[in-house]
Amino acid sequence: GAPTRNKRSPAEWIPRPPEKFTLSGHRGTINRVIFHPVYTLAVSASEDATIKIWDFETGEFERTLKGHTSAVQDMALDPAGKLLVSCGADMSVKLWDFQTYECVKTMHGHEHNVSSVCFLPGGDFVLSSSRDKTIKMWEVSSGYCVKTFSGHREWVRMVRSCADGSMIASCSNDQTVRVWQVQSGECKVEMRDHDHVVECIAWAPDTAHSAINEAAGNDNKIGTLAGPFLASGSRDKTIKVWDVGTGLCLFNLVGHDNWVRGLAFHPGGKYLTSASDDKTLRVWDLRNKRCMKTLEAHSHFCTTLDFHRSSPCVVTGGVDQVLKVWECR
Amino acid sequence: GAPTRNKRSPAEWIPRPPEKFTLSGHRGTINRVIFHPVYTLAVSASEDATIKIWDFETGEFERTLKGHTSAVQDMALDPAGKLLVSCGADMSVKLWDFQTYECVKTMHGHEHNVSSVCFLPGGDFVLSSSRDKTIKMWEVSSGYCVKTFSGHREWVRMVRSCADGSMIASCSNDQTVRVWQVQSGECKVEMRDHDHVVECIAWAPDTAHSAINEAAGNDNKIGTLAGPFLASGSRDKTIKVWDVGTGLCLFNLVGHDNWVRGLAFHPGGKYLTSASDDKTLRVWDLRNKRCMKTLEAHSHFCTTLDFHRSSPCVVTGGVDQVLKVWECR
Amino acid sequence: MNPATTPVPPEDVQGDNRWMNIHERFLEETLLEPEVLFIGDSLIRNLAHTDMWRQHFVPMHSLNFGIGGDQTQHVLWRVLNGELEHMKPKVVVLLVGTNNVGHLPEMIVEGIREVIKVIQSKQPQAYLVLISLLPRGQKPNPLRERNAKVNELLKEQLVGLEKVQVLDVNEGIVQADGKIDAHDMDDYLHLTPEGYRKFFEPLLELLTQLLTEGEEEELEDCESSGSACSPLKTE
Amino acid sequence: MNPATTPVPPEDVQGDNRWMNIHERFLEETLLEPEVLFIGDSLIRNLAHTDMWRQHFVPMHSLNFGIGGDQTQHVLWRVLNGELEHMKPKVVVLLVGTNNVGHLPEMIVEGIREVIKVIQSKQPQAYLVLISLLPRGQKPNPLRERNAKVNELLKEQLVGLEKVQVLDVNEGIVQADGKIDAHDMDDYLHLTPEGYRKFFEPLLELLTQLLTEGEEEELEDCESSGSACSPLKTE
Repeated sequence: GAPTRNKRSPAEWIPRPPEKFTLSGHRGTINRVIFHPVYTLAVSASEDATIKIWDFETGEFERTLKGHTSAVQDMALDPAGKLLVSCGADMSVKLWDFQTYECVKTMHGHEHNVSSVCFLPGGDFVLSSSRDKTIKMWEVSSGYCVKTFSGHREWVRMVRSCADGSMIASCSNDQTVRVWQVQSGECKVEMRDHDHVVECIAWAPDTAHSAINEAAGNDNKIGTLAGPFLASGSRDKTIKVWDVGTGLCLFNLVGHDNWVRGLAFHPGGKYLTSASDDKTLRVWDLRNKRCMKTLEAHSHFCTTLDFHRSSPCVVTGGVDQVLKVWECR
Repeated sequence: GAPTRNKRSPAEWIPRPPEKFTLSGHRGTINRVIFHPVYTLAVSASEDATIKIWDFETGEFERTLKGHTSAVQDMALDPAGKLLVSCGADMSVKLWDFQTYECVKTMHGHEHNVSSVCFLPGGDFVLSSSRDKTIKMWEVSSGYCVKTFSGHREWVRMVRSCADGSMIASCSNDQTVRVWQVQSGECKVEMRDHDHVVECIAWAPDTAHSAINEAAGNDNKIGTLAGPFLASGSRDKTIKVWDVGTGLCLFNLVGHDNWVRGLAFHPGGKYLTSASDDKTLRVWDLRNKRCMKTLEAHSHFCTTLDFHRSSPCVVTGGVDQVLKVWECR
Repeated sequence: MNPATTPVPPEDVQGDNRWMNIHERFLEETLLEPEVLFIGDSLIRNLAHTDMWRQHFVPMHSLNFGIGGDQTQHVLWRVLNGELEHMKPKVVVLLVGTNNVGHLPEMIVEGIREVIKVIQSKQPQAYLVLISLLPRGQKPNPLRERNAKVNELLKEQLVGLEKVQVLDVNEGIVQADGKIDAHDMDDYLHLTPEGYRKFFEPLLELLTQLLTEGEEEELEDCESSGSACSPLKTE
Repeated sequence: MNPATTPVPPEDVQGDNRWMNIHERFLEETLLEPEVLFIGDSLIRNLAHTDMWRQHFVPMHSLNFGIGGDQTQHVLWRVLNGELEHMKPKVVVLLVGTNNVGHLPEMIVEGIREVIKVIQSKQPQAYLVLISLLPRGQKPNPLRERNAKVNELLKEQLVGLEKVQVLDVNEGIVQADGKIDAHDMDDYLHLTPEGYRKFFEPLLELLTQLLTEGEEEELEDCESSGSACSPLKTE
């Protein structure tokens, strides 16, 4: 049976209703929420062209970063949490000093809406994806575009770096997930199984490898896969978990009743969490490939979520213009 | 303290949620519901110009009586339950054989919408009230109008006979309640304290006299009143209890948030029940002059109710076009 | 002659007699004993399609006599031709004038005042709430200015009139940048259900207040829910 | 020349430029990636104000490009001037024609077919649902007959066209006595929220079916929620 509440370890804590805080202030859809790696802060990017900073422990609003001239689509913090990168429909990528809260650099180069940004693990390079079908790599110190990854046939929705920074993954309106060698700029593998736009991707942490192997092995009588593994969420309502080594889809997580918009692995590696236009936040038991918890999260589409790396905390955002903070127990 | 459920006697049983049946079929507002004195039947009159008969023990629809050409406003059954009288916006009063379900007589004479009808206790005479400001008395055998009671300055909303048939009470848009001598046709008393249209009246049964006396005496340090007593419900949201002997208002029952549309005394005499446009059915503890139970009865205005004389059962009707049957416990 | 004050049904341009049939339905509804009568154009009518109407105005026993496209002369014809008979409402809510194409502000104001005159003579007991004309058009335009001028004149001319209140619900409809937000008016003329919820709140408050006037007084007389309301003579 | 097939914006009779500003807002909204695009006149637009829209059509990722009063030539102008760019909807729902004052049924049908032609050329992947014209007027009248004739011609002429379905939602709108009930159409032209709930149910069913096509297939491939979706080679 399941462990009782008393015996459960933090690696098994999952978000529980009701939400601890509902944070309102944005005047447009929330496109992205992320946690700060050090401070007790959550950062949100919105259609209202602003970025807002919140204390997720007290529920207090901290400040607004203004600079983008239209919807902010994505953000990321460097490993130390000192630099924030953001991008948006104004076709720019912006770097912000997270101590002075000033925009220190604006990078132009994409020819359309910039959909997503991330840092490489060292914090020296930023990657951005765009509706112009490309992914670009920018040097933080100079602000120069040092590489362009081409291959997707349509709008690239998201880009994320793997843990060691050797590879990046991307997903697109062309219904594929791609993994690229950062060094060579070449596409290592193109993964095609979704039936609609792939909205989001997340690299599985090492802690998740055994659960994913067990899940794949249950049905497939195969040996241990080395990974790395990647999860993707799509408008086809499914989440797929991929073995990047072979380029094959290992299994589906089916249950959302609408587009899957956000994915975040539980740091303990046993669970994957997802945000969907069916307004829910779901917790998936990877080993058993089933949805083990559904939280009615927002009054409209739930567009994004993040799972804190070290605190038992999840944050979600939605078209209802609010963030919600969920405690894990 | 209050008696526990086990010890409570039927005289203390009151309607409890949820409803036992929701009876649908009418295609317009329900204007009146009444119980049959003998059979397990409830009868409903509607804006849809029909009268429908239902078995309130099984929840089954029995039949429809058609004959009125527009809204049916009120109905009554004779003491044996063999004759039904109805009236309506078509300005007619109709007598129905309740065994053959045929309309046996149609009486014309009112010059406007007929709002209410009742039998005198013997069953030989019918009284009707109208928007033409009059009350008329009809002989059942001949169908002749034998008397007209004039005095109300506006639309008469309801007419009801007292237990021995010597007096009738009426209420009106002129904000008064009147009591008339049947024999002489004269107005015995005009009672004026409501601030708006008086919608409904109910004579208190003998069983209620001690509770009403106690309620009145608590505040007024008076001796025992002989009655008879009358309750009235108004668009001013209040229910008033009157001493017909002195013509004075004894006390108010305040709590409904909208027009009071229907009144029925509990046969045990301790309680009064009421239907209101605030969508509720309420049970009033007469002795303590307070609302002791509120039932969310209908999804729109609750327009009418009846309390069965011998079965622990209440029926309500509303603008939502349904009847609801409530069991008392 | 001022066309805005000349009572007349609109021409049945499309030929399906809809306007007259709606008017005839309203005549039947005059028997329904409203406490509040709403009368005017589509800005009145569309309110009846909102949850706000069902939740708040229906329980007040309201009737809605709004007809899309109506100008002052059309509402004037209606109030002169039976729509105020039989009933005895406590409040009449009027909003009309934004559809008076080609009429000068002074003409529209005269039209509105004619309608008020008829309402007051036929329903002398009723309190009249006149809603100011709403702004229109996504961006500033001559019709917005015309409506603003009408509102200005109405306030001047109706001040001091007994039992008449001009209610301006326009606060916040035009935003700081001079634009009207599509969430509030998605065609820049009619309020959306969300728009009604935001901007008709003052009307809801005013009506609640007007309809419960005197109730507090009564509560003072009978302070608890079961107190006696008239002192009885002891025998 | 047939005015119903001549693309043109309506004249800005009232002078507040509302129509063009609505069109410009729609152009911005083309970036919102709808799965279902609704386009037409007020019968399309008013749907966006209902609980039915919020509960059922918004979750389908629908966009509403309805403008009150639009005739075929106005919608034609809009689809030719940017309202179908950027997006790639799975379904387009079209309802227009009842406002074509003074046009013969044949002219209106030609106008609708022109709009269909443009939609099909700009959105070849999309399934087109054409809603038949609704009856209008409380009682039988020439416009009802005209609309019925349009519907008859549309059915004849569009039969067999690929990826086009004519959807008749009119069953029950006109009652046995030939009248339209005010609960369904309170101005005998536009559906009330209750009317949409009753008569647009078939549209909701059709869209649900069109949008989930292929999903069952997938479920057969991966029958449980966690099965592997591609056989893996064992190493």
